Amino acid sequence: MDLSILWYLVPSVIMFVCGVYGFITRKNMVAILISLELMLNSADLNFVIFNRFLFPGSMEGMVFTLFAIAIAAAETALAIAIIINIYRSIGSTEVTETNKLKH
Amino acid sequence: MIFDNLLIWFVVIPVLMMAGLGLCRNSSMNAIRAVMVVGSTLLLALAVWLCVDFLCLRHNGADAEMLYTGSWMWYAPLNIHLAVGVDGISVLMLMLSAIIVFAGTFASWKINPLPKNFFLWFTLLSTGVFGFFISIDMFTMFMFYEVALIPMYLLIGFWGTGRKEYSAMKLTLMLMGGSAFLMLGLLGIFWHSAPEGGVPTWNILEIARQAQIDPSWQRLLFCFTFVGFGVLGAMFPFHTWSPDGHACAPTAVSMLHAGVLMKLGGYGCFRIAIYLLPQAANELAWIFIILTGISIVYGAFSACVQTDLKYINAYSSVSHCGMVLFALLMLNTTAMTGAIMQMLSHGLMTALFFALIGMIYGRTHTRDIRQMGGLMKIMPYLGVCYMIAGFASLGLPGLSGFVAEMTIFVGSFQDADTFHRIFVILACSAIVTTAVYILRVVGKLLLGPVYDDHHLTLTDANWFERFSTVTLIVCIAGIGCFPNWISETIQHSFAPIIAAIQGGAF
Amino acid sequence: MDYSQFGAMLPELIVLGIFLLVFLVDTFSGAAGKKILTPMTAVLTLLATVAIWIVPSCGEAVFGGMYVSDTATRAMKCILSVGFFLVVLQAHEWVESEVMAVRKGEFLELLLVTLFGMYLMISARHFLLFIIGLESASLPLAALVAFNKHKYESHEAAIKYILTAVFSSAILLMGLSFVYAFSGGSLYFNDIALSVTQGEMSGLLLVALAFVMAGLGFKLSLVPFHLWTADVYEGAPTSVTAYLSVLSKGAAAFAFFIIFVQCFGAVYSDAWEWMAYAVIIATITVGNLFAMRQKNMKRFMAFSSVSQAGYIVLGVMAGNGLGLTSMMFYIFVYVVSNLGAFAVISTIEDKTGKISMTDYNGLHVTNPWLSFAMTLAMFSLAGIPPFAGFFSKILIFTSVTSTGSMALYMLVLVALINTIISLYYYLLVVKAMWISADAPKVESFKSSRCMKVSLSLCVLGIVFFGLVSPIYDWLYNAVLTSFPNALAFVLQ
Amino acid sequence: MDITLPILILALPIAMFLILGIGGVKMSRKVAGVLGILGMGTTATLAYIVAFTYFFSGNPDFIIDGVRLQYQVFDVTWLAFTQKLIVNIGFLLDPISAMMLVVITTISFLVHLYSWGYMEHEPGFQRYYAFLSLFSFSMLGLVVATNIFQMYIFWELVGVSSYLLIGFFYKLPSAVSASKKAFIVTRFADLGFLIGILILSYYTDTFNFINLTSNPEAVLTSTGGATFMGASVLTWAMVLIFTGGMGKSAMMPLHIWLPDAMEGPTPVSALIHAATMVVAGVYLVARMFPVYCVVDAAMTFICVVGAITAFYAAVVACAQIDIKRVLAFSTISQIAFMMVSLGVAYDRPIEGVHYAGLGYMAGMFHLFTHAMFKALLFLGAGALIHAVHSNNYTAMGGLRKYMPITHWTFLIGCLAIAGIWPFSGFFSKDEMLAAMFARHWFWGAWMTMVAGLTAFYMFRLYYLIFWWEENPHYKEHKPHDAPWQMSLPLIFLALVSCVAGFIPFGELVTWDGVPYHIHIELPVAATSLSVAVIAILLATKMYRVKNDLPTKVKNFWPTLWEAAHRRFYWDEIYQFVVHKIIFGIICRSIAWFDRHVIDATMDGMAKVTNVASNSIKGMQSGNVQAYVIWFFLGAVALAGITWLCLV
Repeated sequence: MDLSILWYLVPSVIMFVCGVYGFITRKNMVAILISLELMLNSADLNFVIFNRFLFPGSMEGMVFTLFAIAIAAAETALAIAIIINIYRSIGSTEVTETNKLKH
Repeated sequence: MIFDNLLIWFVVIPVLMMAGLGLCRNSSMNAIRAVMVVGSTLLLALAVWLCVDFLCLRHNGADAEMLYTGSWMWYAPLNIHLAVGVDGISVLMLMLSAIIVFAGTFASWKINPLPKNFFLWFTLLSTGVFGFFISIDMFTMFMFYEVALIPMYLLIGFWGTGRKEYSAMKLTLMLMGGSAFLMLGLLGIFWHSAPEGGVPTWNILEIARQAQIDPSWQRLLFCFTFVGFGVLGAMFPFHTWSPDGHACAPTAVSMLHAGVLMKLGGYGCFRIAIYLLPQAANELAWIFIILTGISIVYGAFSACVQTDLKYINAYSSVSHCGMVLFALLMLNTTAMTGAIMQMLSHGLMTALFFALIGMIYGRTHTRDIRQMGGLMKIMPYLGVCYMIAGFASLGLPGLSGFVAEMTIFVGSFQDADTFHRIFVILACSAIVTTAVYILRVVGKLLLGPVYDDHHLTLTDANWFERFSTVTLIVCIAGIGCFPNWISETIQHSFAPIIAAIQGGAF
Repeated sequence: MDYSQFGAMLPELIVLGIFLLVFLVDTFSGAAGKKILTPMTAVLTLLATVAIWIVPSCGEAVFGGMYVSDTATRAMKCILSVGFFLVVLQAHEWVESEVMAVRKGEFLELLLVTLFGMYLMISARHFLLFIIGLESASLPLAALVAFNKHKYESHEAAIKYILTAVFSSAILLMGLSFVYAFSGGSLYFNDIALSVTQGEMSGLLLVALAFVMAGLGFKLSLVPFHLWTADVYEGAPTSVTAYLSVLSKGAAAFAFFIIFVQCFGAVYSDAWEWMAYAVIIATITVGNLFAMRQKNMKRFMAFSSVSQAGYIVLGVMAGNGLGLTSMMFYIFVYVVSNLGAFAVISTIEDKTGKISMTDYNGLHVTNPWLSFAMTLAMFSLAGIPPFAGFFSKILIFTSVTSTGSMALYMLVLVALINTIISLYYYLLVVKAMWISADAPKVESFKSSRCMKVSLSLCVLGIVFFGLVSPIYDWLYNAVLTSFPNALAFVLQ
Repeated sequence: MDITLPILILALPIAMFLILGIGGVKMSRKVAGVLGILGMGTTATLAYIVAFTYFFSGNPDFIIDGVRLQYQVFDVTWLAFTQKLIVNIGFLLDPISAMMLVVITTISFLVHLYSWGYMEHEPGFQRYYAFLSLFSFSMLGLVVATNIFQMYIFWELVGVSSYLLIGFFYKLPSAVSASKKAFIVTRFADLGFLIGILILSYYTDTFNFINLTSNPEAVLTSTGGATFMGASVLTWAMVLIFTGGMGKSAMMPLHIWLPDAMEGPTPVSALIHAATMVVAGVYLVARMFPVYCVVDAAMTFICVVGAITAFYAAVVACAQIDIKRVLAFSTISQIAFMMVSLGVAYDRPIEGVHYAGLGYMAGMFHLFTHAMFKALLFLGAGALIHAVHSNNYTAMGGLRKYMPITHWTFLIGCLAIAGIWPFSGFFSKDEMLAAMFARHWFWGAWMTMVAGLTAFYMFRLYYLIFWWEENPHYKEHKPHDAPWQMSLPLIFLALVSCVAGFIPFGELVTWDGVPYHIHIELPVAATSLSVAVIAILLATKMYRVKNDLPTKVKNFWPTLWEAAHRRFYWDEIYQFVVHKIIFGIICRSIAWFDRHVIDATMDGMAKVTNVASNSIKGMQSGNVQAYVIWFFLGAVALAGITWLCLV
């Protein structure tokens, strides 16, 4: 059975939307980070899908994905560090607690 | 070499003055005064020299549209030049500015606090004014225009009186609003100035020569530029910065602002809006004739019921400056000549007015005419000067106002259709209203019994005040008694503009 | 492999060199070495600027064209390193303070990394390299924002920054993945430009463009992707704020231009023209509206910079060499003006801890020179002649109207009207310093030498950048040399 | 003709003005007074020489074949509006200007002299002389104007001198408001004048009097039959120009300023508000006479205005208490007389009239004689006021014993104005009435009635001052005749009033320069003389000795008396219009509109921006999740909106 590109794209987009939804609704920052990871992964997935289906002759998408994963890892590490800092200073990782700076 | 050009010195001298002031301390009043007096005298001398030299050149057959032209590439990619040149009108305006800067220096002899900063901004303001009048490149012109606007904020805000913060902000924002439209207009003119494939130019003379701007664009650009300059010319309904601003400004600033800065508006209107966009000027003049016509009458009537001396003058300026724009829109030589003469005349007399009001206020500490009376007895010198200024304002022959207004009326009457006629007659009626409010003030302020016994101990003008006022009065009477050379100079300068307008009429 | 091609990467190599040097000194030298750390970095950056400017390029492209070094990019890098130099000078006092003493090496290293990232971003002609540059320019900044360890606001700012940054990266990557679908298999800018021209318009491309714009808009803090800006600027250490507000914005703007004009120029009117209008108008207006009610100087500068970003992006709309030149010039002027303002803000904050606008009341009595410099900076930001800001604004307006499009003309009208609002709030600062009758709240003090140098340079820049046209000419020639054909030039 | 004298005539007074005005504060009174008097005396001498030369030298510039010519002694460009419309400052000599030179300088000199005594103790003596010199300069410039614009220029200057002199006692609020009123009312009239000039010059392309008057038909054709609101533009122009004259000459309804102008020093009233400035309107009509002749409507208008004014002023004069006001209304009435006289004249023969230009000549003649005797009366009044320190006749009575010189000269003045032979007024009035009767019986009859009223109120005044009953105050403060500086002018003017009637005026002044031989029209003379005598007898009956007849008459119809006394409420009407309507409604509402609508709009824009700024602050909620929602929705919206736009 020849699966069309849509079979791959749709889950990827769903993943992305889930990520966005998660970011918006979750209160815990770590959960938000996970949601972000979902979004990044969905983008990576897209690259791979497009590479595989549209341009099977080249590897650019794949390579891009590798780099993106690395970057995502760095981002997560940094974010976790900052979350720990926050936890230290206010004893919570609820995102709703961090809204002193506004207007 | 750029400094070979005479005109550049009109900018260089103020810049040097600013440098000199920068070296002074705020406490060393004499040094500051010395810099200011030397600088403003130099400027005045330069202006007189330029005027004489210009007339000689013209007399000897120099018939180019602009003399002393010079052009130095500035921003080459955008074809921006520092281009200077003057015709008779600019020469006269330079003269006016120099006189008022000179008089203003003496009028603010005892400014306090921070005299150095005051004169620094004051000089920056005059740099802008001089630069504006010598420029023939729209970009530099606009730059100097804005240079002249901004110091007003600090000058009024810091050294002003009354609701100074509000007024300063209002004045600045409204004028900047005007210049926003103006900038857009100038950009439009610039990009449409060249024929297809040609190099667009900011140079006014070249733009006028090429006359390439498409009529549909002209209409838009005319509205933008005219409104832009009109705001500074206190055109109804964009005049409300003027009463508040003038009321709160310190003396010398009111003088310079009403005396010269408001003229930038009128000058720009004909030099850019009308000259460069003649077709639109012909088509759309009627809109602005209505607005300026309203200005004239409206300003005069408003002035009738004001009680603050400066408000009275500010509204009177609305009326008189309305006359300037009104006359310019008549698009014929005589009326436009009248407009320039009105600019000169209004500049001088309103500077005199504000100087006197400042002096009176400095003594009585009130500007409310209901709180004063019979000052003629206490300070006869100032009283007489005030009366002379008043007479100039209401158009007494022998003083400058009459000459200007009559030229405007005669010129405006050359357009024979009913629309113009009605508005001209409306404008003429201002001479009565002007008399009403001037005499009202004179009657309440100077004549009659002394209102407040505390005023009896006040002193009359001292030497620098006398010096400042006499300078202005001599000029006012000079124009009023011997107007023809000025009129001829202006008329000659208008020839190319009129030619452009007539070319645009078809 | 021909290693000589890396000679083209001279700017990056220099930054890398400085980075290594700082790292080594920081790690191995004693207290004496640490003392000279900041001055050394500053001097080296200055030298780097000169080097980038005068050392001839040893090649055009590296990594098969993923990296391009031409005159325009070098000019841009010069501008950035000047800014970097000024920021380091300004940060000196804060860096030397007791809280920071042990970590100043880290601070400088992180800064240098971001600079390196920006350089890459500017020179990137391939999306992979671009993403690497972008991320290395923005991730260390999160650490920098959080640098003030003992201040809660710093952490809050950092978490907001990092979360939004990652979110925007995700959006950008998503957008790029769609772009990839249209690209014909190559993420080179030129190839994408080619396939976009040939390809059909589709909704997906619109989404891709919108996402890319959003991703870049985050860096530039364009509305509505700007919401992190104020909070982060407020919470971050002032030197970092200064850095954020000028350098990362400048680099992003350049990249924005290159990507949208070089890559997607062909679908300008089909796809992103109106997006850009919406974003620019929103940016300028919303930035202004927020700025006018701010009381905290750093927040105030944040919204001011949001609004300024709108003007910067205006240069993109011209889409020609003139636009790019004016934009770069604008950035340059913006660098000196904004850093001038930040110099005053941060020196006052360092000395007295005061940051509210009302604290500036009557400043001229106690600190006339600071007030003077701040006034000039405000005037320049507001676009008032004869200060540089006026020229940068007018030149950018002139460039934008060069296309003759009525829509752009009206866009300029909106921008011009907005200048009135911006003038209002810049004048509020001036008013506080000069006009307000309150007793001065900030006592008289002497700034550090570095700060003085930095501030004086900024003031000089503010006064002379506009009046001295060779800077513009230089940028213009740089742009013209780099893009002889690709960007049609209107005037000649 | 040598231009030195004419230039000096103009230059001397203005030089005096500048010297006394600028240097006056440093001078003693005596120096200032002597300077002023000498200056004016010299001017008068020069003016006499010039006038004499003009009338009697026989120089072909001035007279050819017995016809007097108009001659421009000099005419230099002052301001060129366009190629053709050029304002010159010049010196036009013709019969009327020469006559006016004489009148002005004579009266002015006498007033200078008189003032030396009258104003002796007033502060600002030097200033007073400066203003007098300014006035003399302006008035001389006005009458010798070569073009209508020069006339307008000096017209305004005259107005301002009048303003300054009326308000001379500037500490008195009444003087201040009177001067203001005078200036503004005349200014309003000048607006008409100006517009008239504008219209006229637009069509004729010239300001020059000779050009205008030498060929009035061309003026008529130059308008090309253009009309405005039913009347030809030329009619409009001429009527508007006449409006200027109405203002200066205090014709109804613009007369209200003149009675108030009596707040000025009395010599000033004599000079400006009796003899010279107020006749400027008449002079203007005379100047433009040929042009008026081609516009019948304007001439009729002049007649009607004159006739109404003359009657009105005469009636009001009968009910005034203030002697200067009586004289003021008498002046208004007499000027109106001249106006009617000019109005009935015509520049070409009319069927059944033996000399159509008679009215012109008579009007000018009356101008001349009236200037003399009215100045006499005013100076006499000044002497009286000087003596009793009050303007009201109620403070006088029976003064003939105390002030014989004043009494006799005043009587001569009264007889002259009443038109009793052989005093000068008789001759001029007779010619005027003759001209009116010749044109239409109505004008003649009406004006004869006015002449009768004139005789009545003048003698009412005379009796109330000099007879009636002696005022008890004299016991404390005995009135006496004025010092010689004041008496001398009175005597001189009285003499002139006695003999001026015998001047062969018609030989000298006619509209076309062709001499006309005056002869008395017996029927007219008899009628007017008898009417005058009857009126004088009536006045004698009523006022010679104290009785209750006047009270009875007053009570016969008290409303009328009250109305006449209050000048038929014109001032109240003006007050209402100016204060309530113009100031109260128009100005105030405009000022309100400016502040609360225009300015409020500008402030409103700022407020709207502020409100907008506050209303969107929720966007910056501080919650990073909300930020991301904006972020994401923004990105989607960008795509979506563009999509919608494109599809």
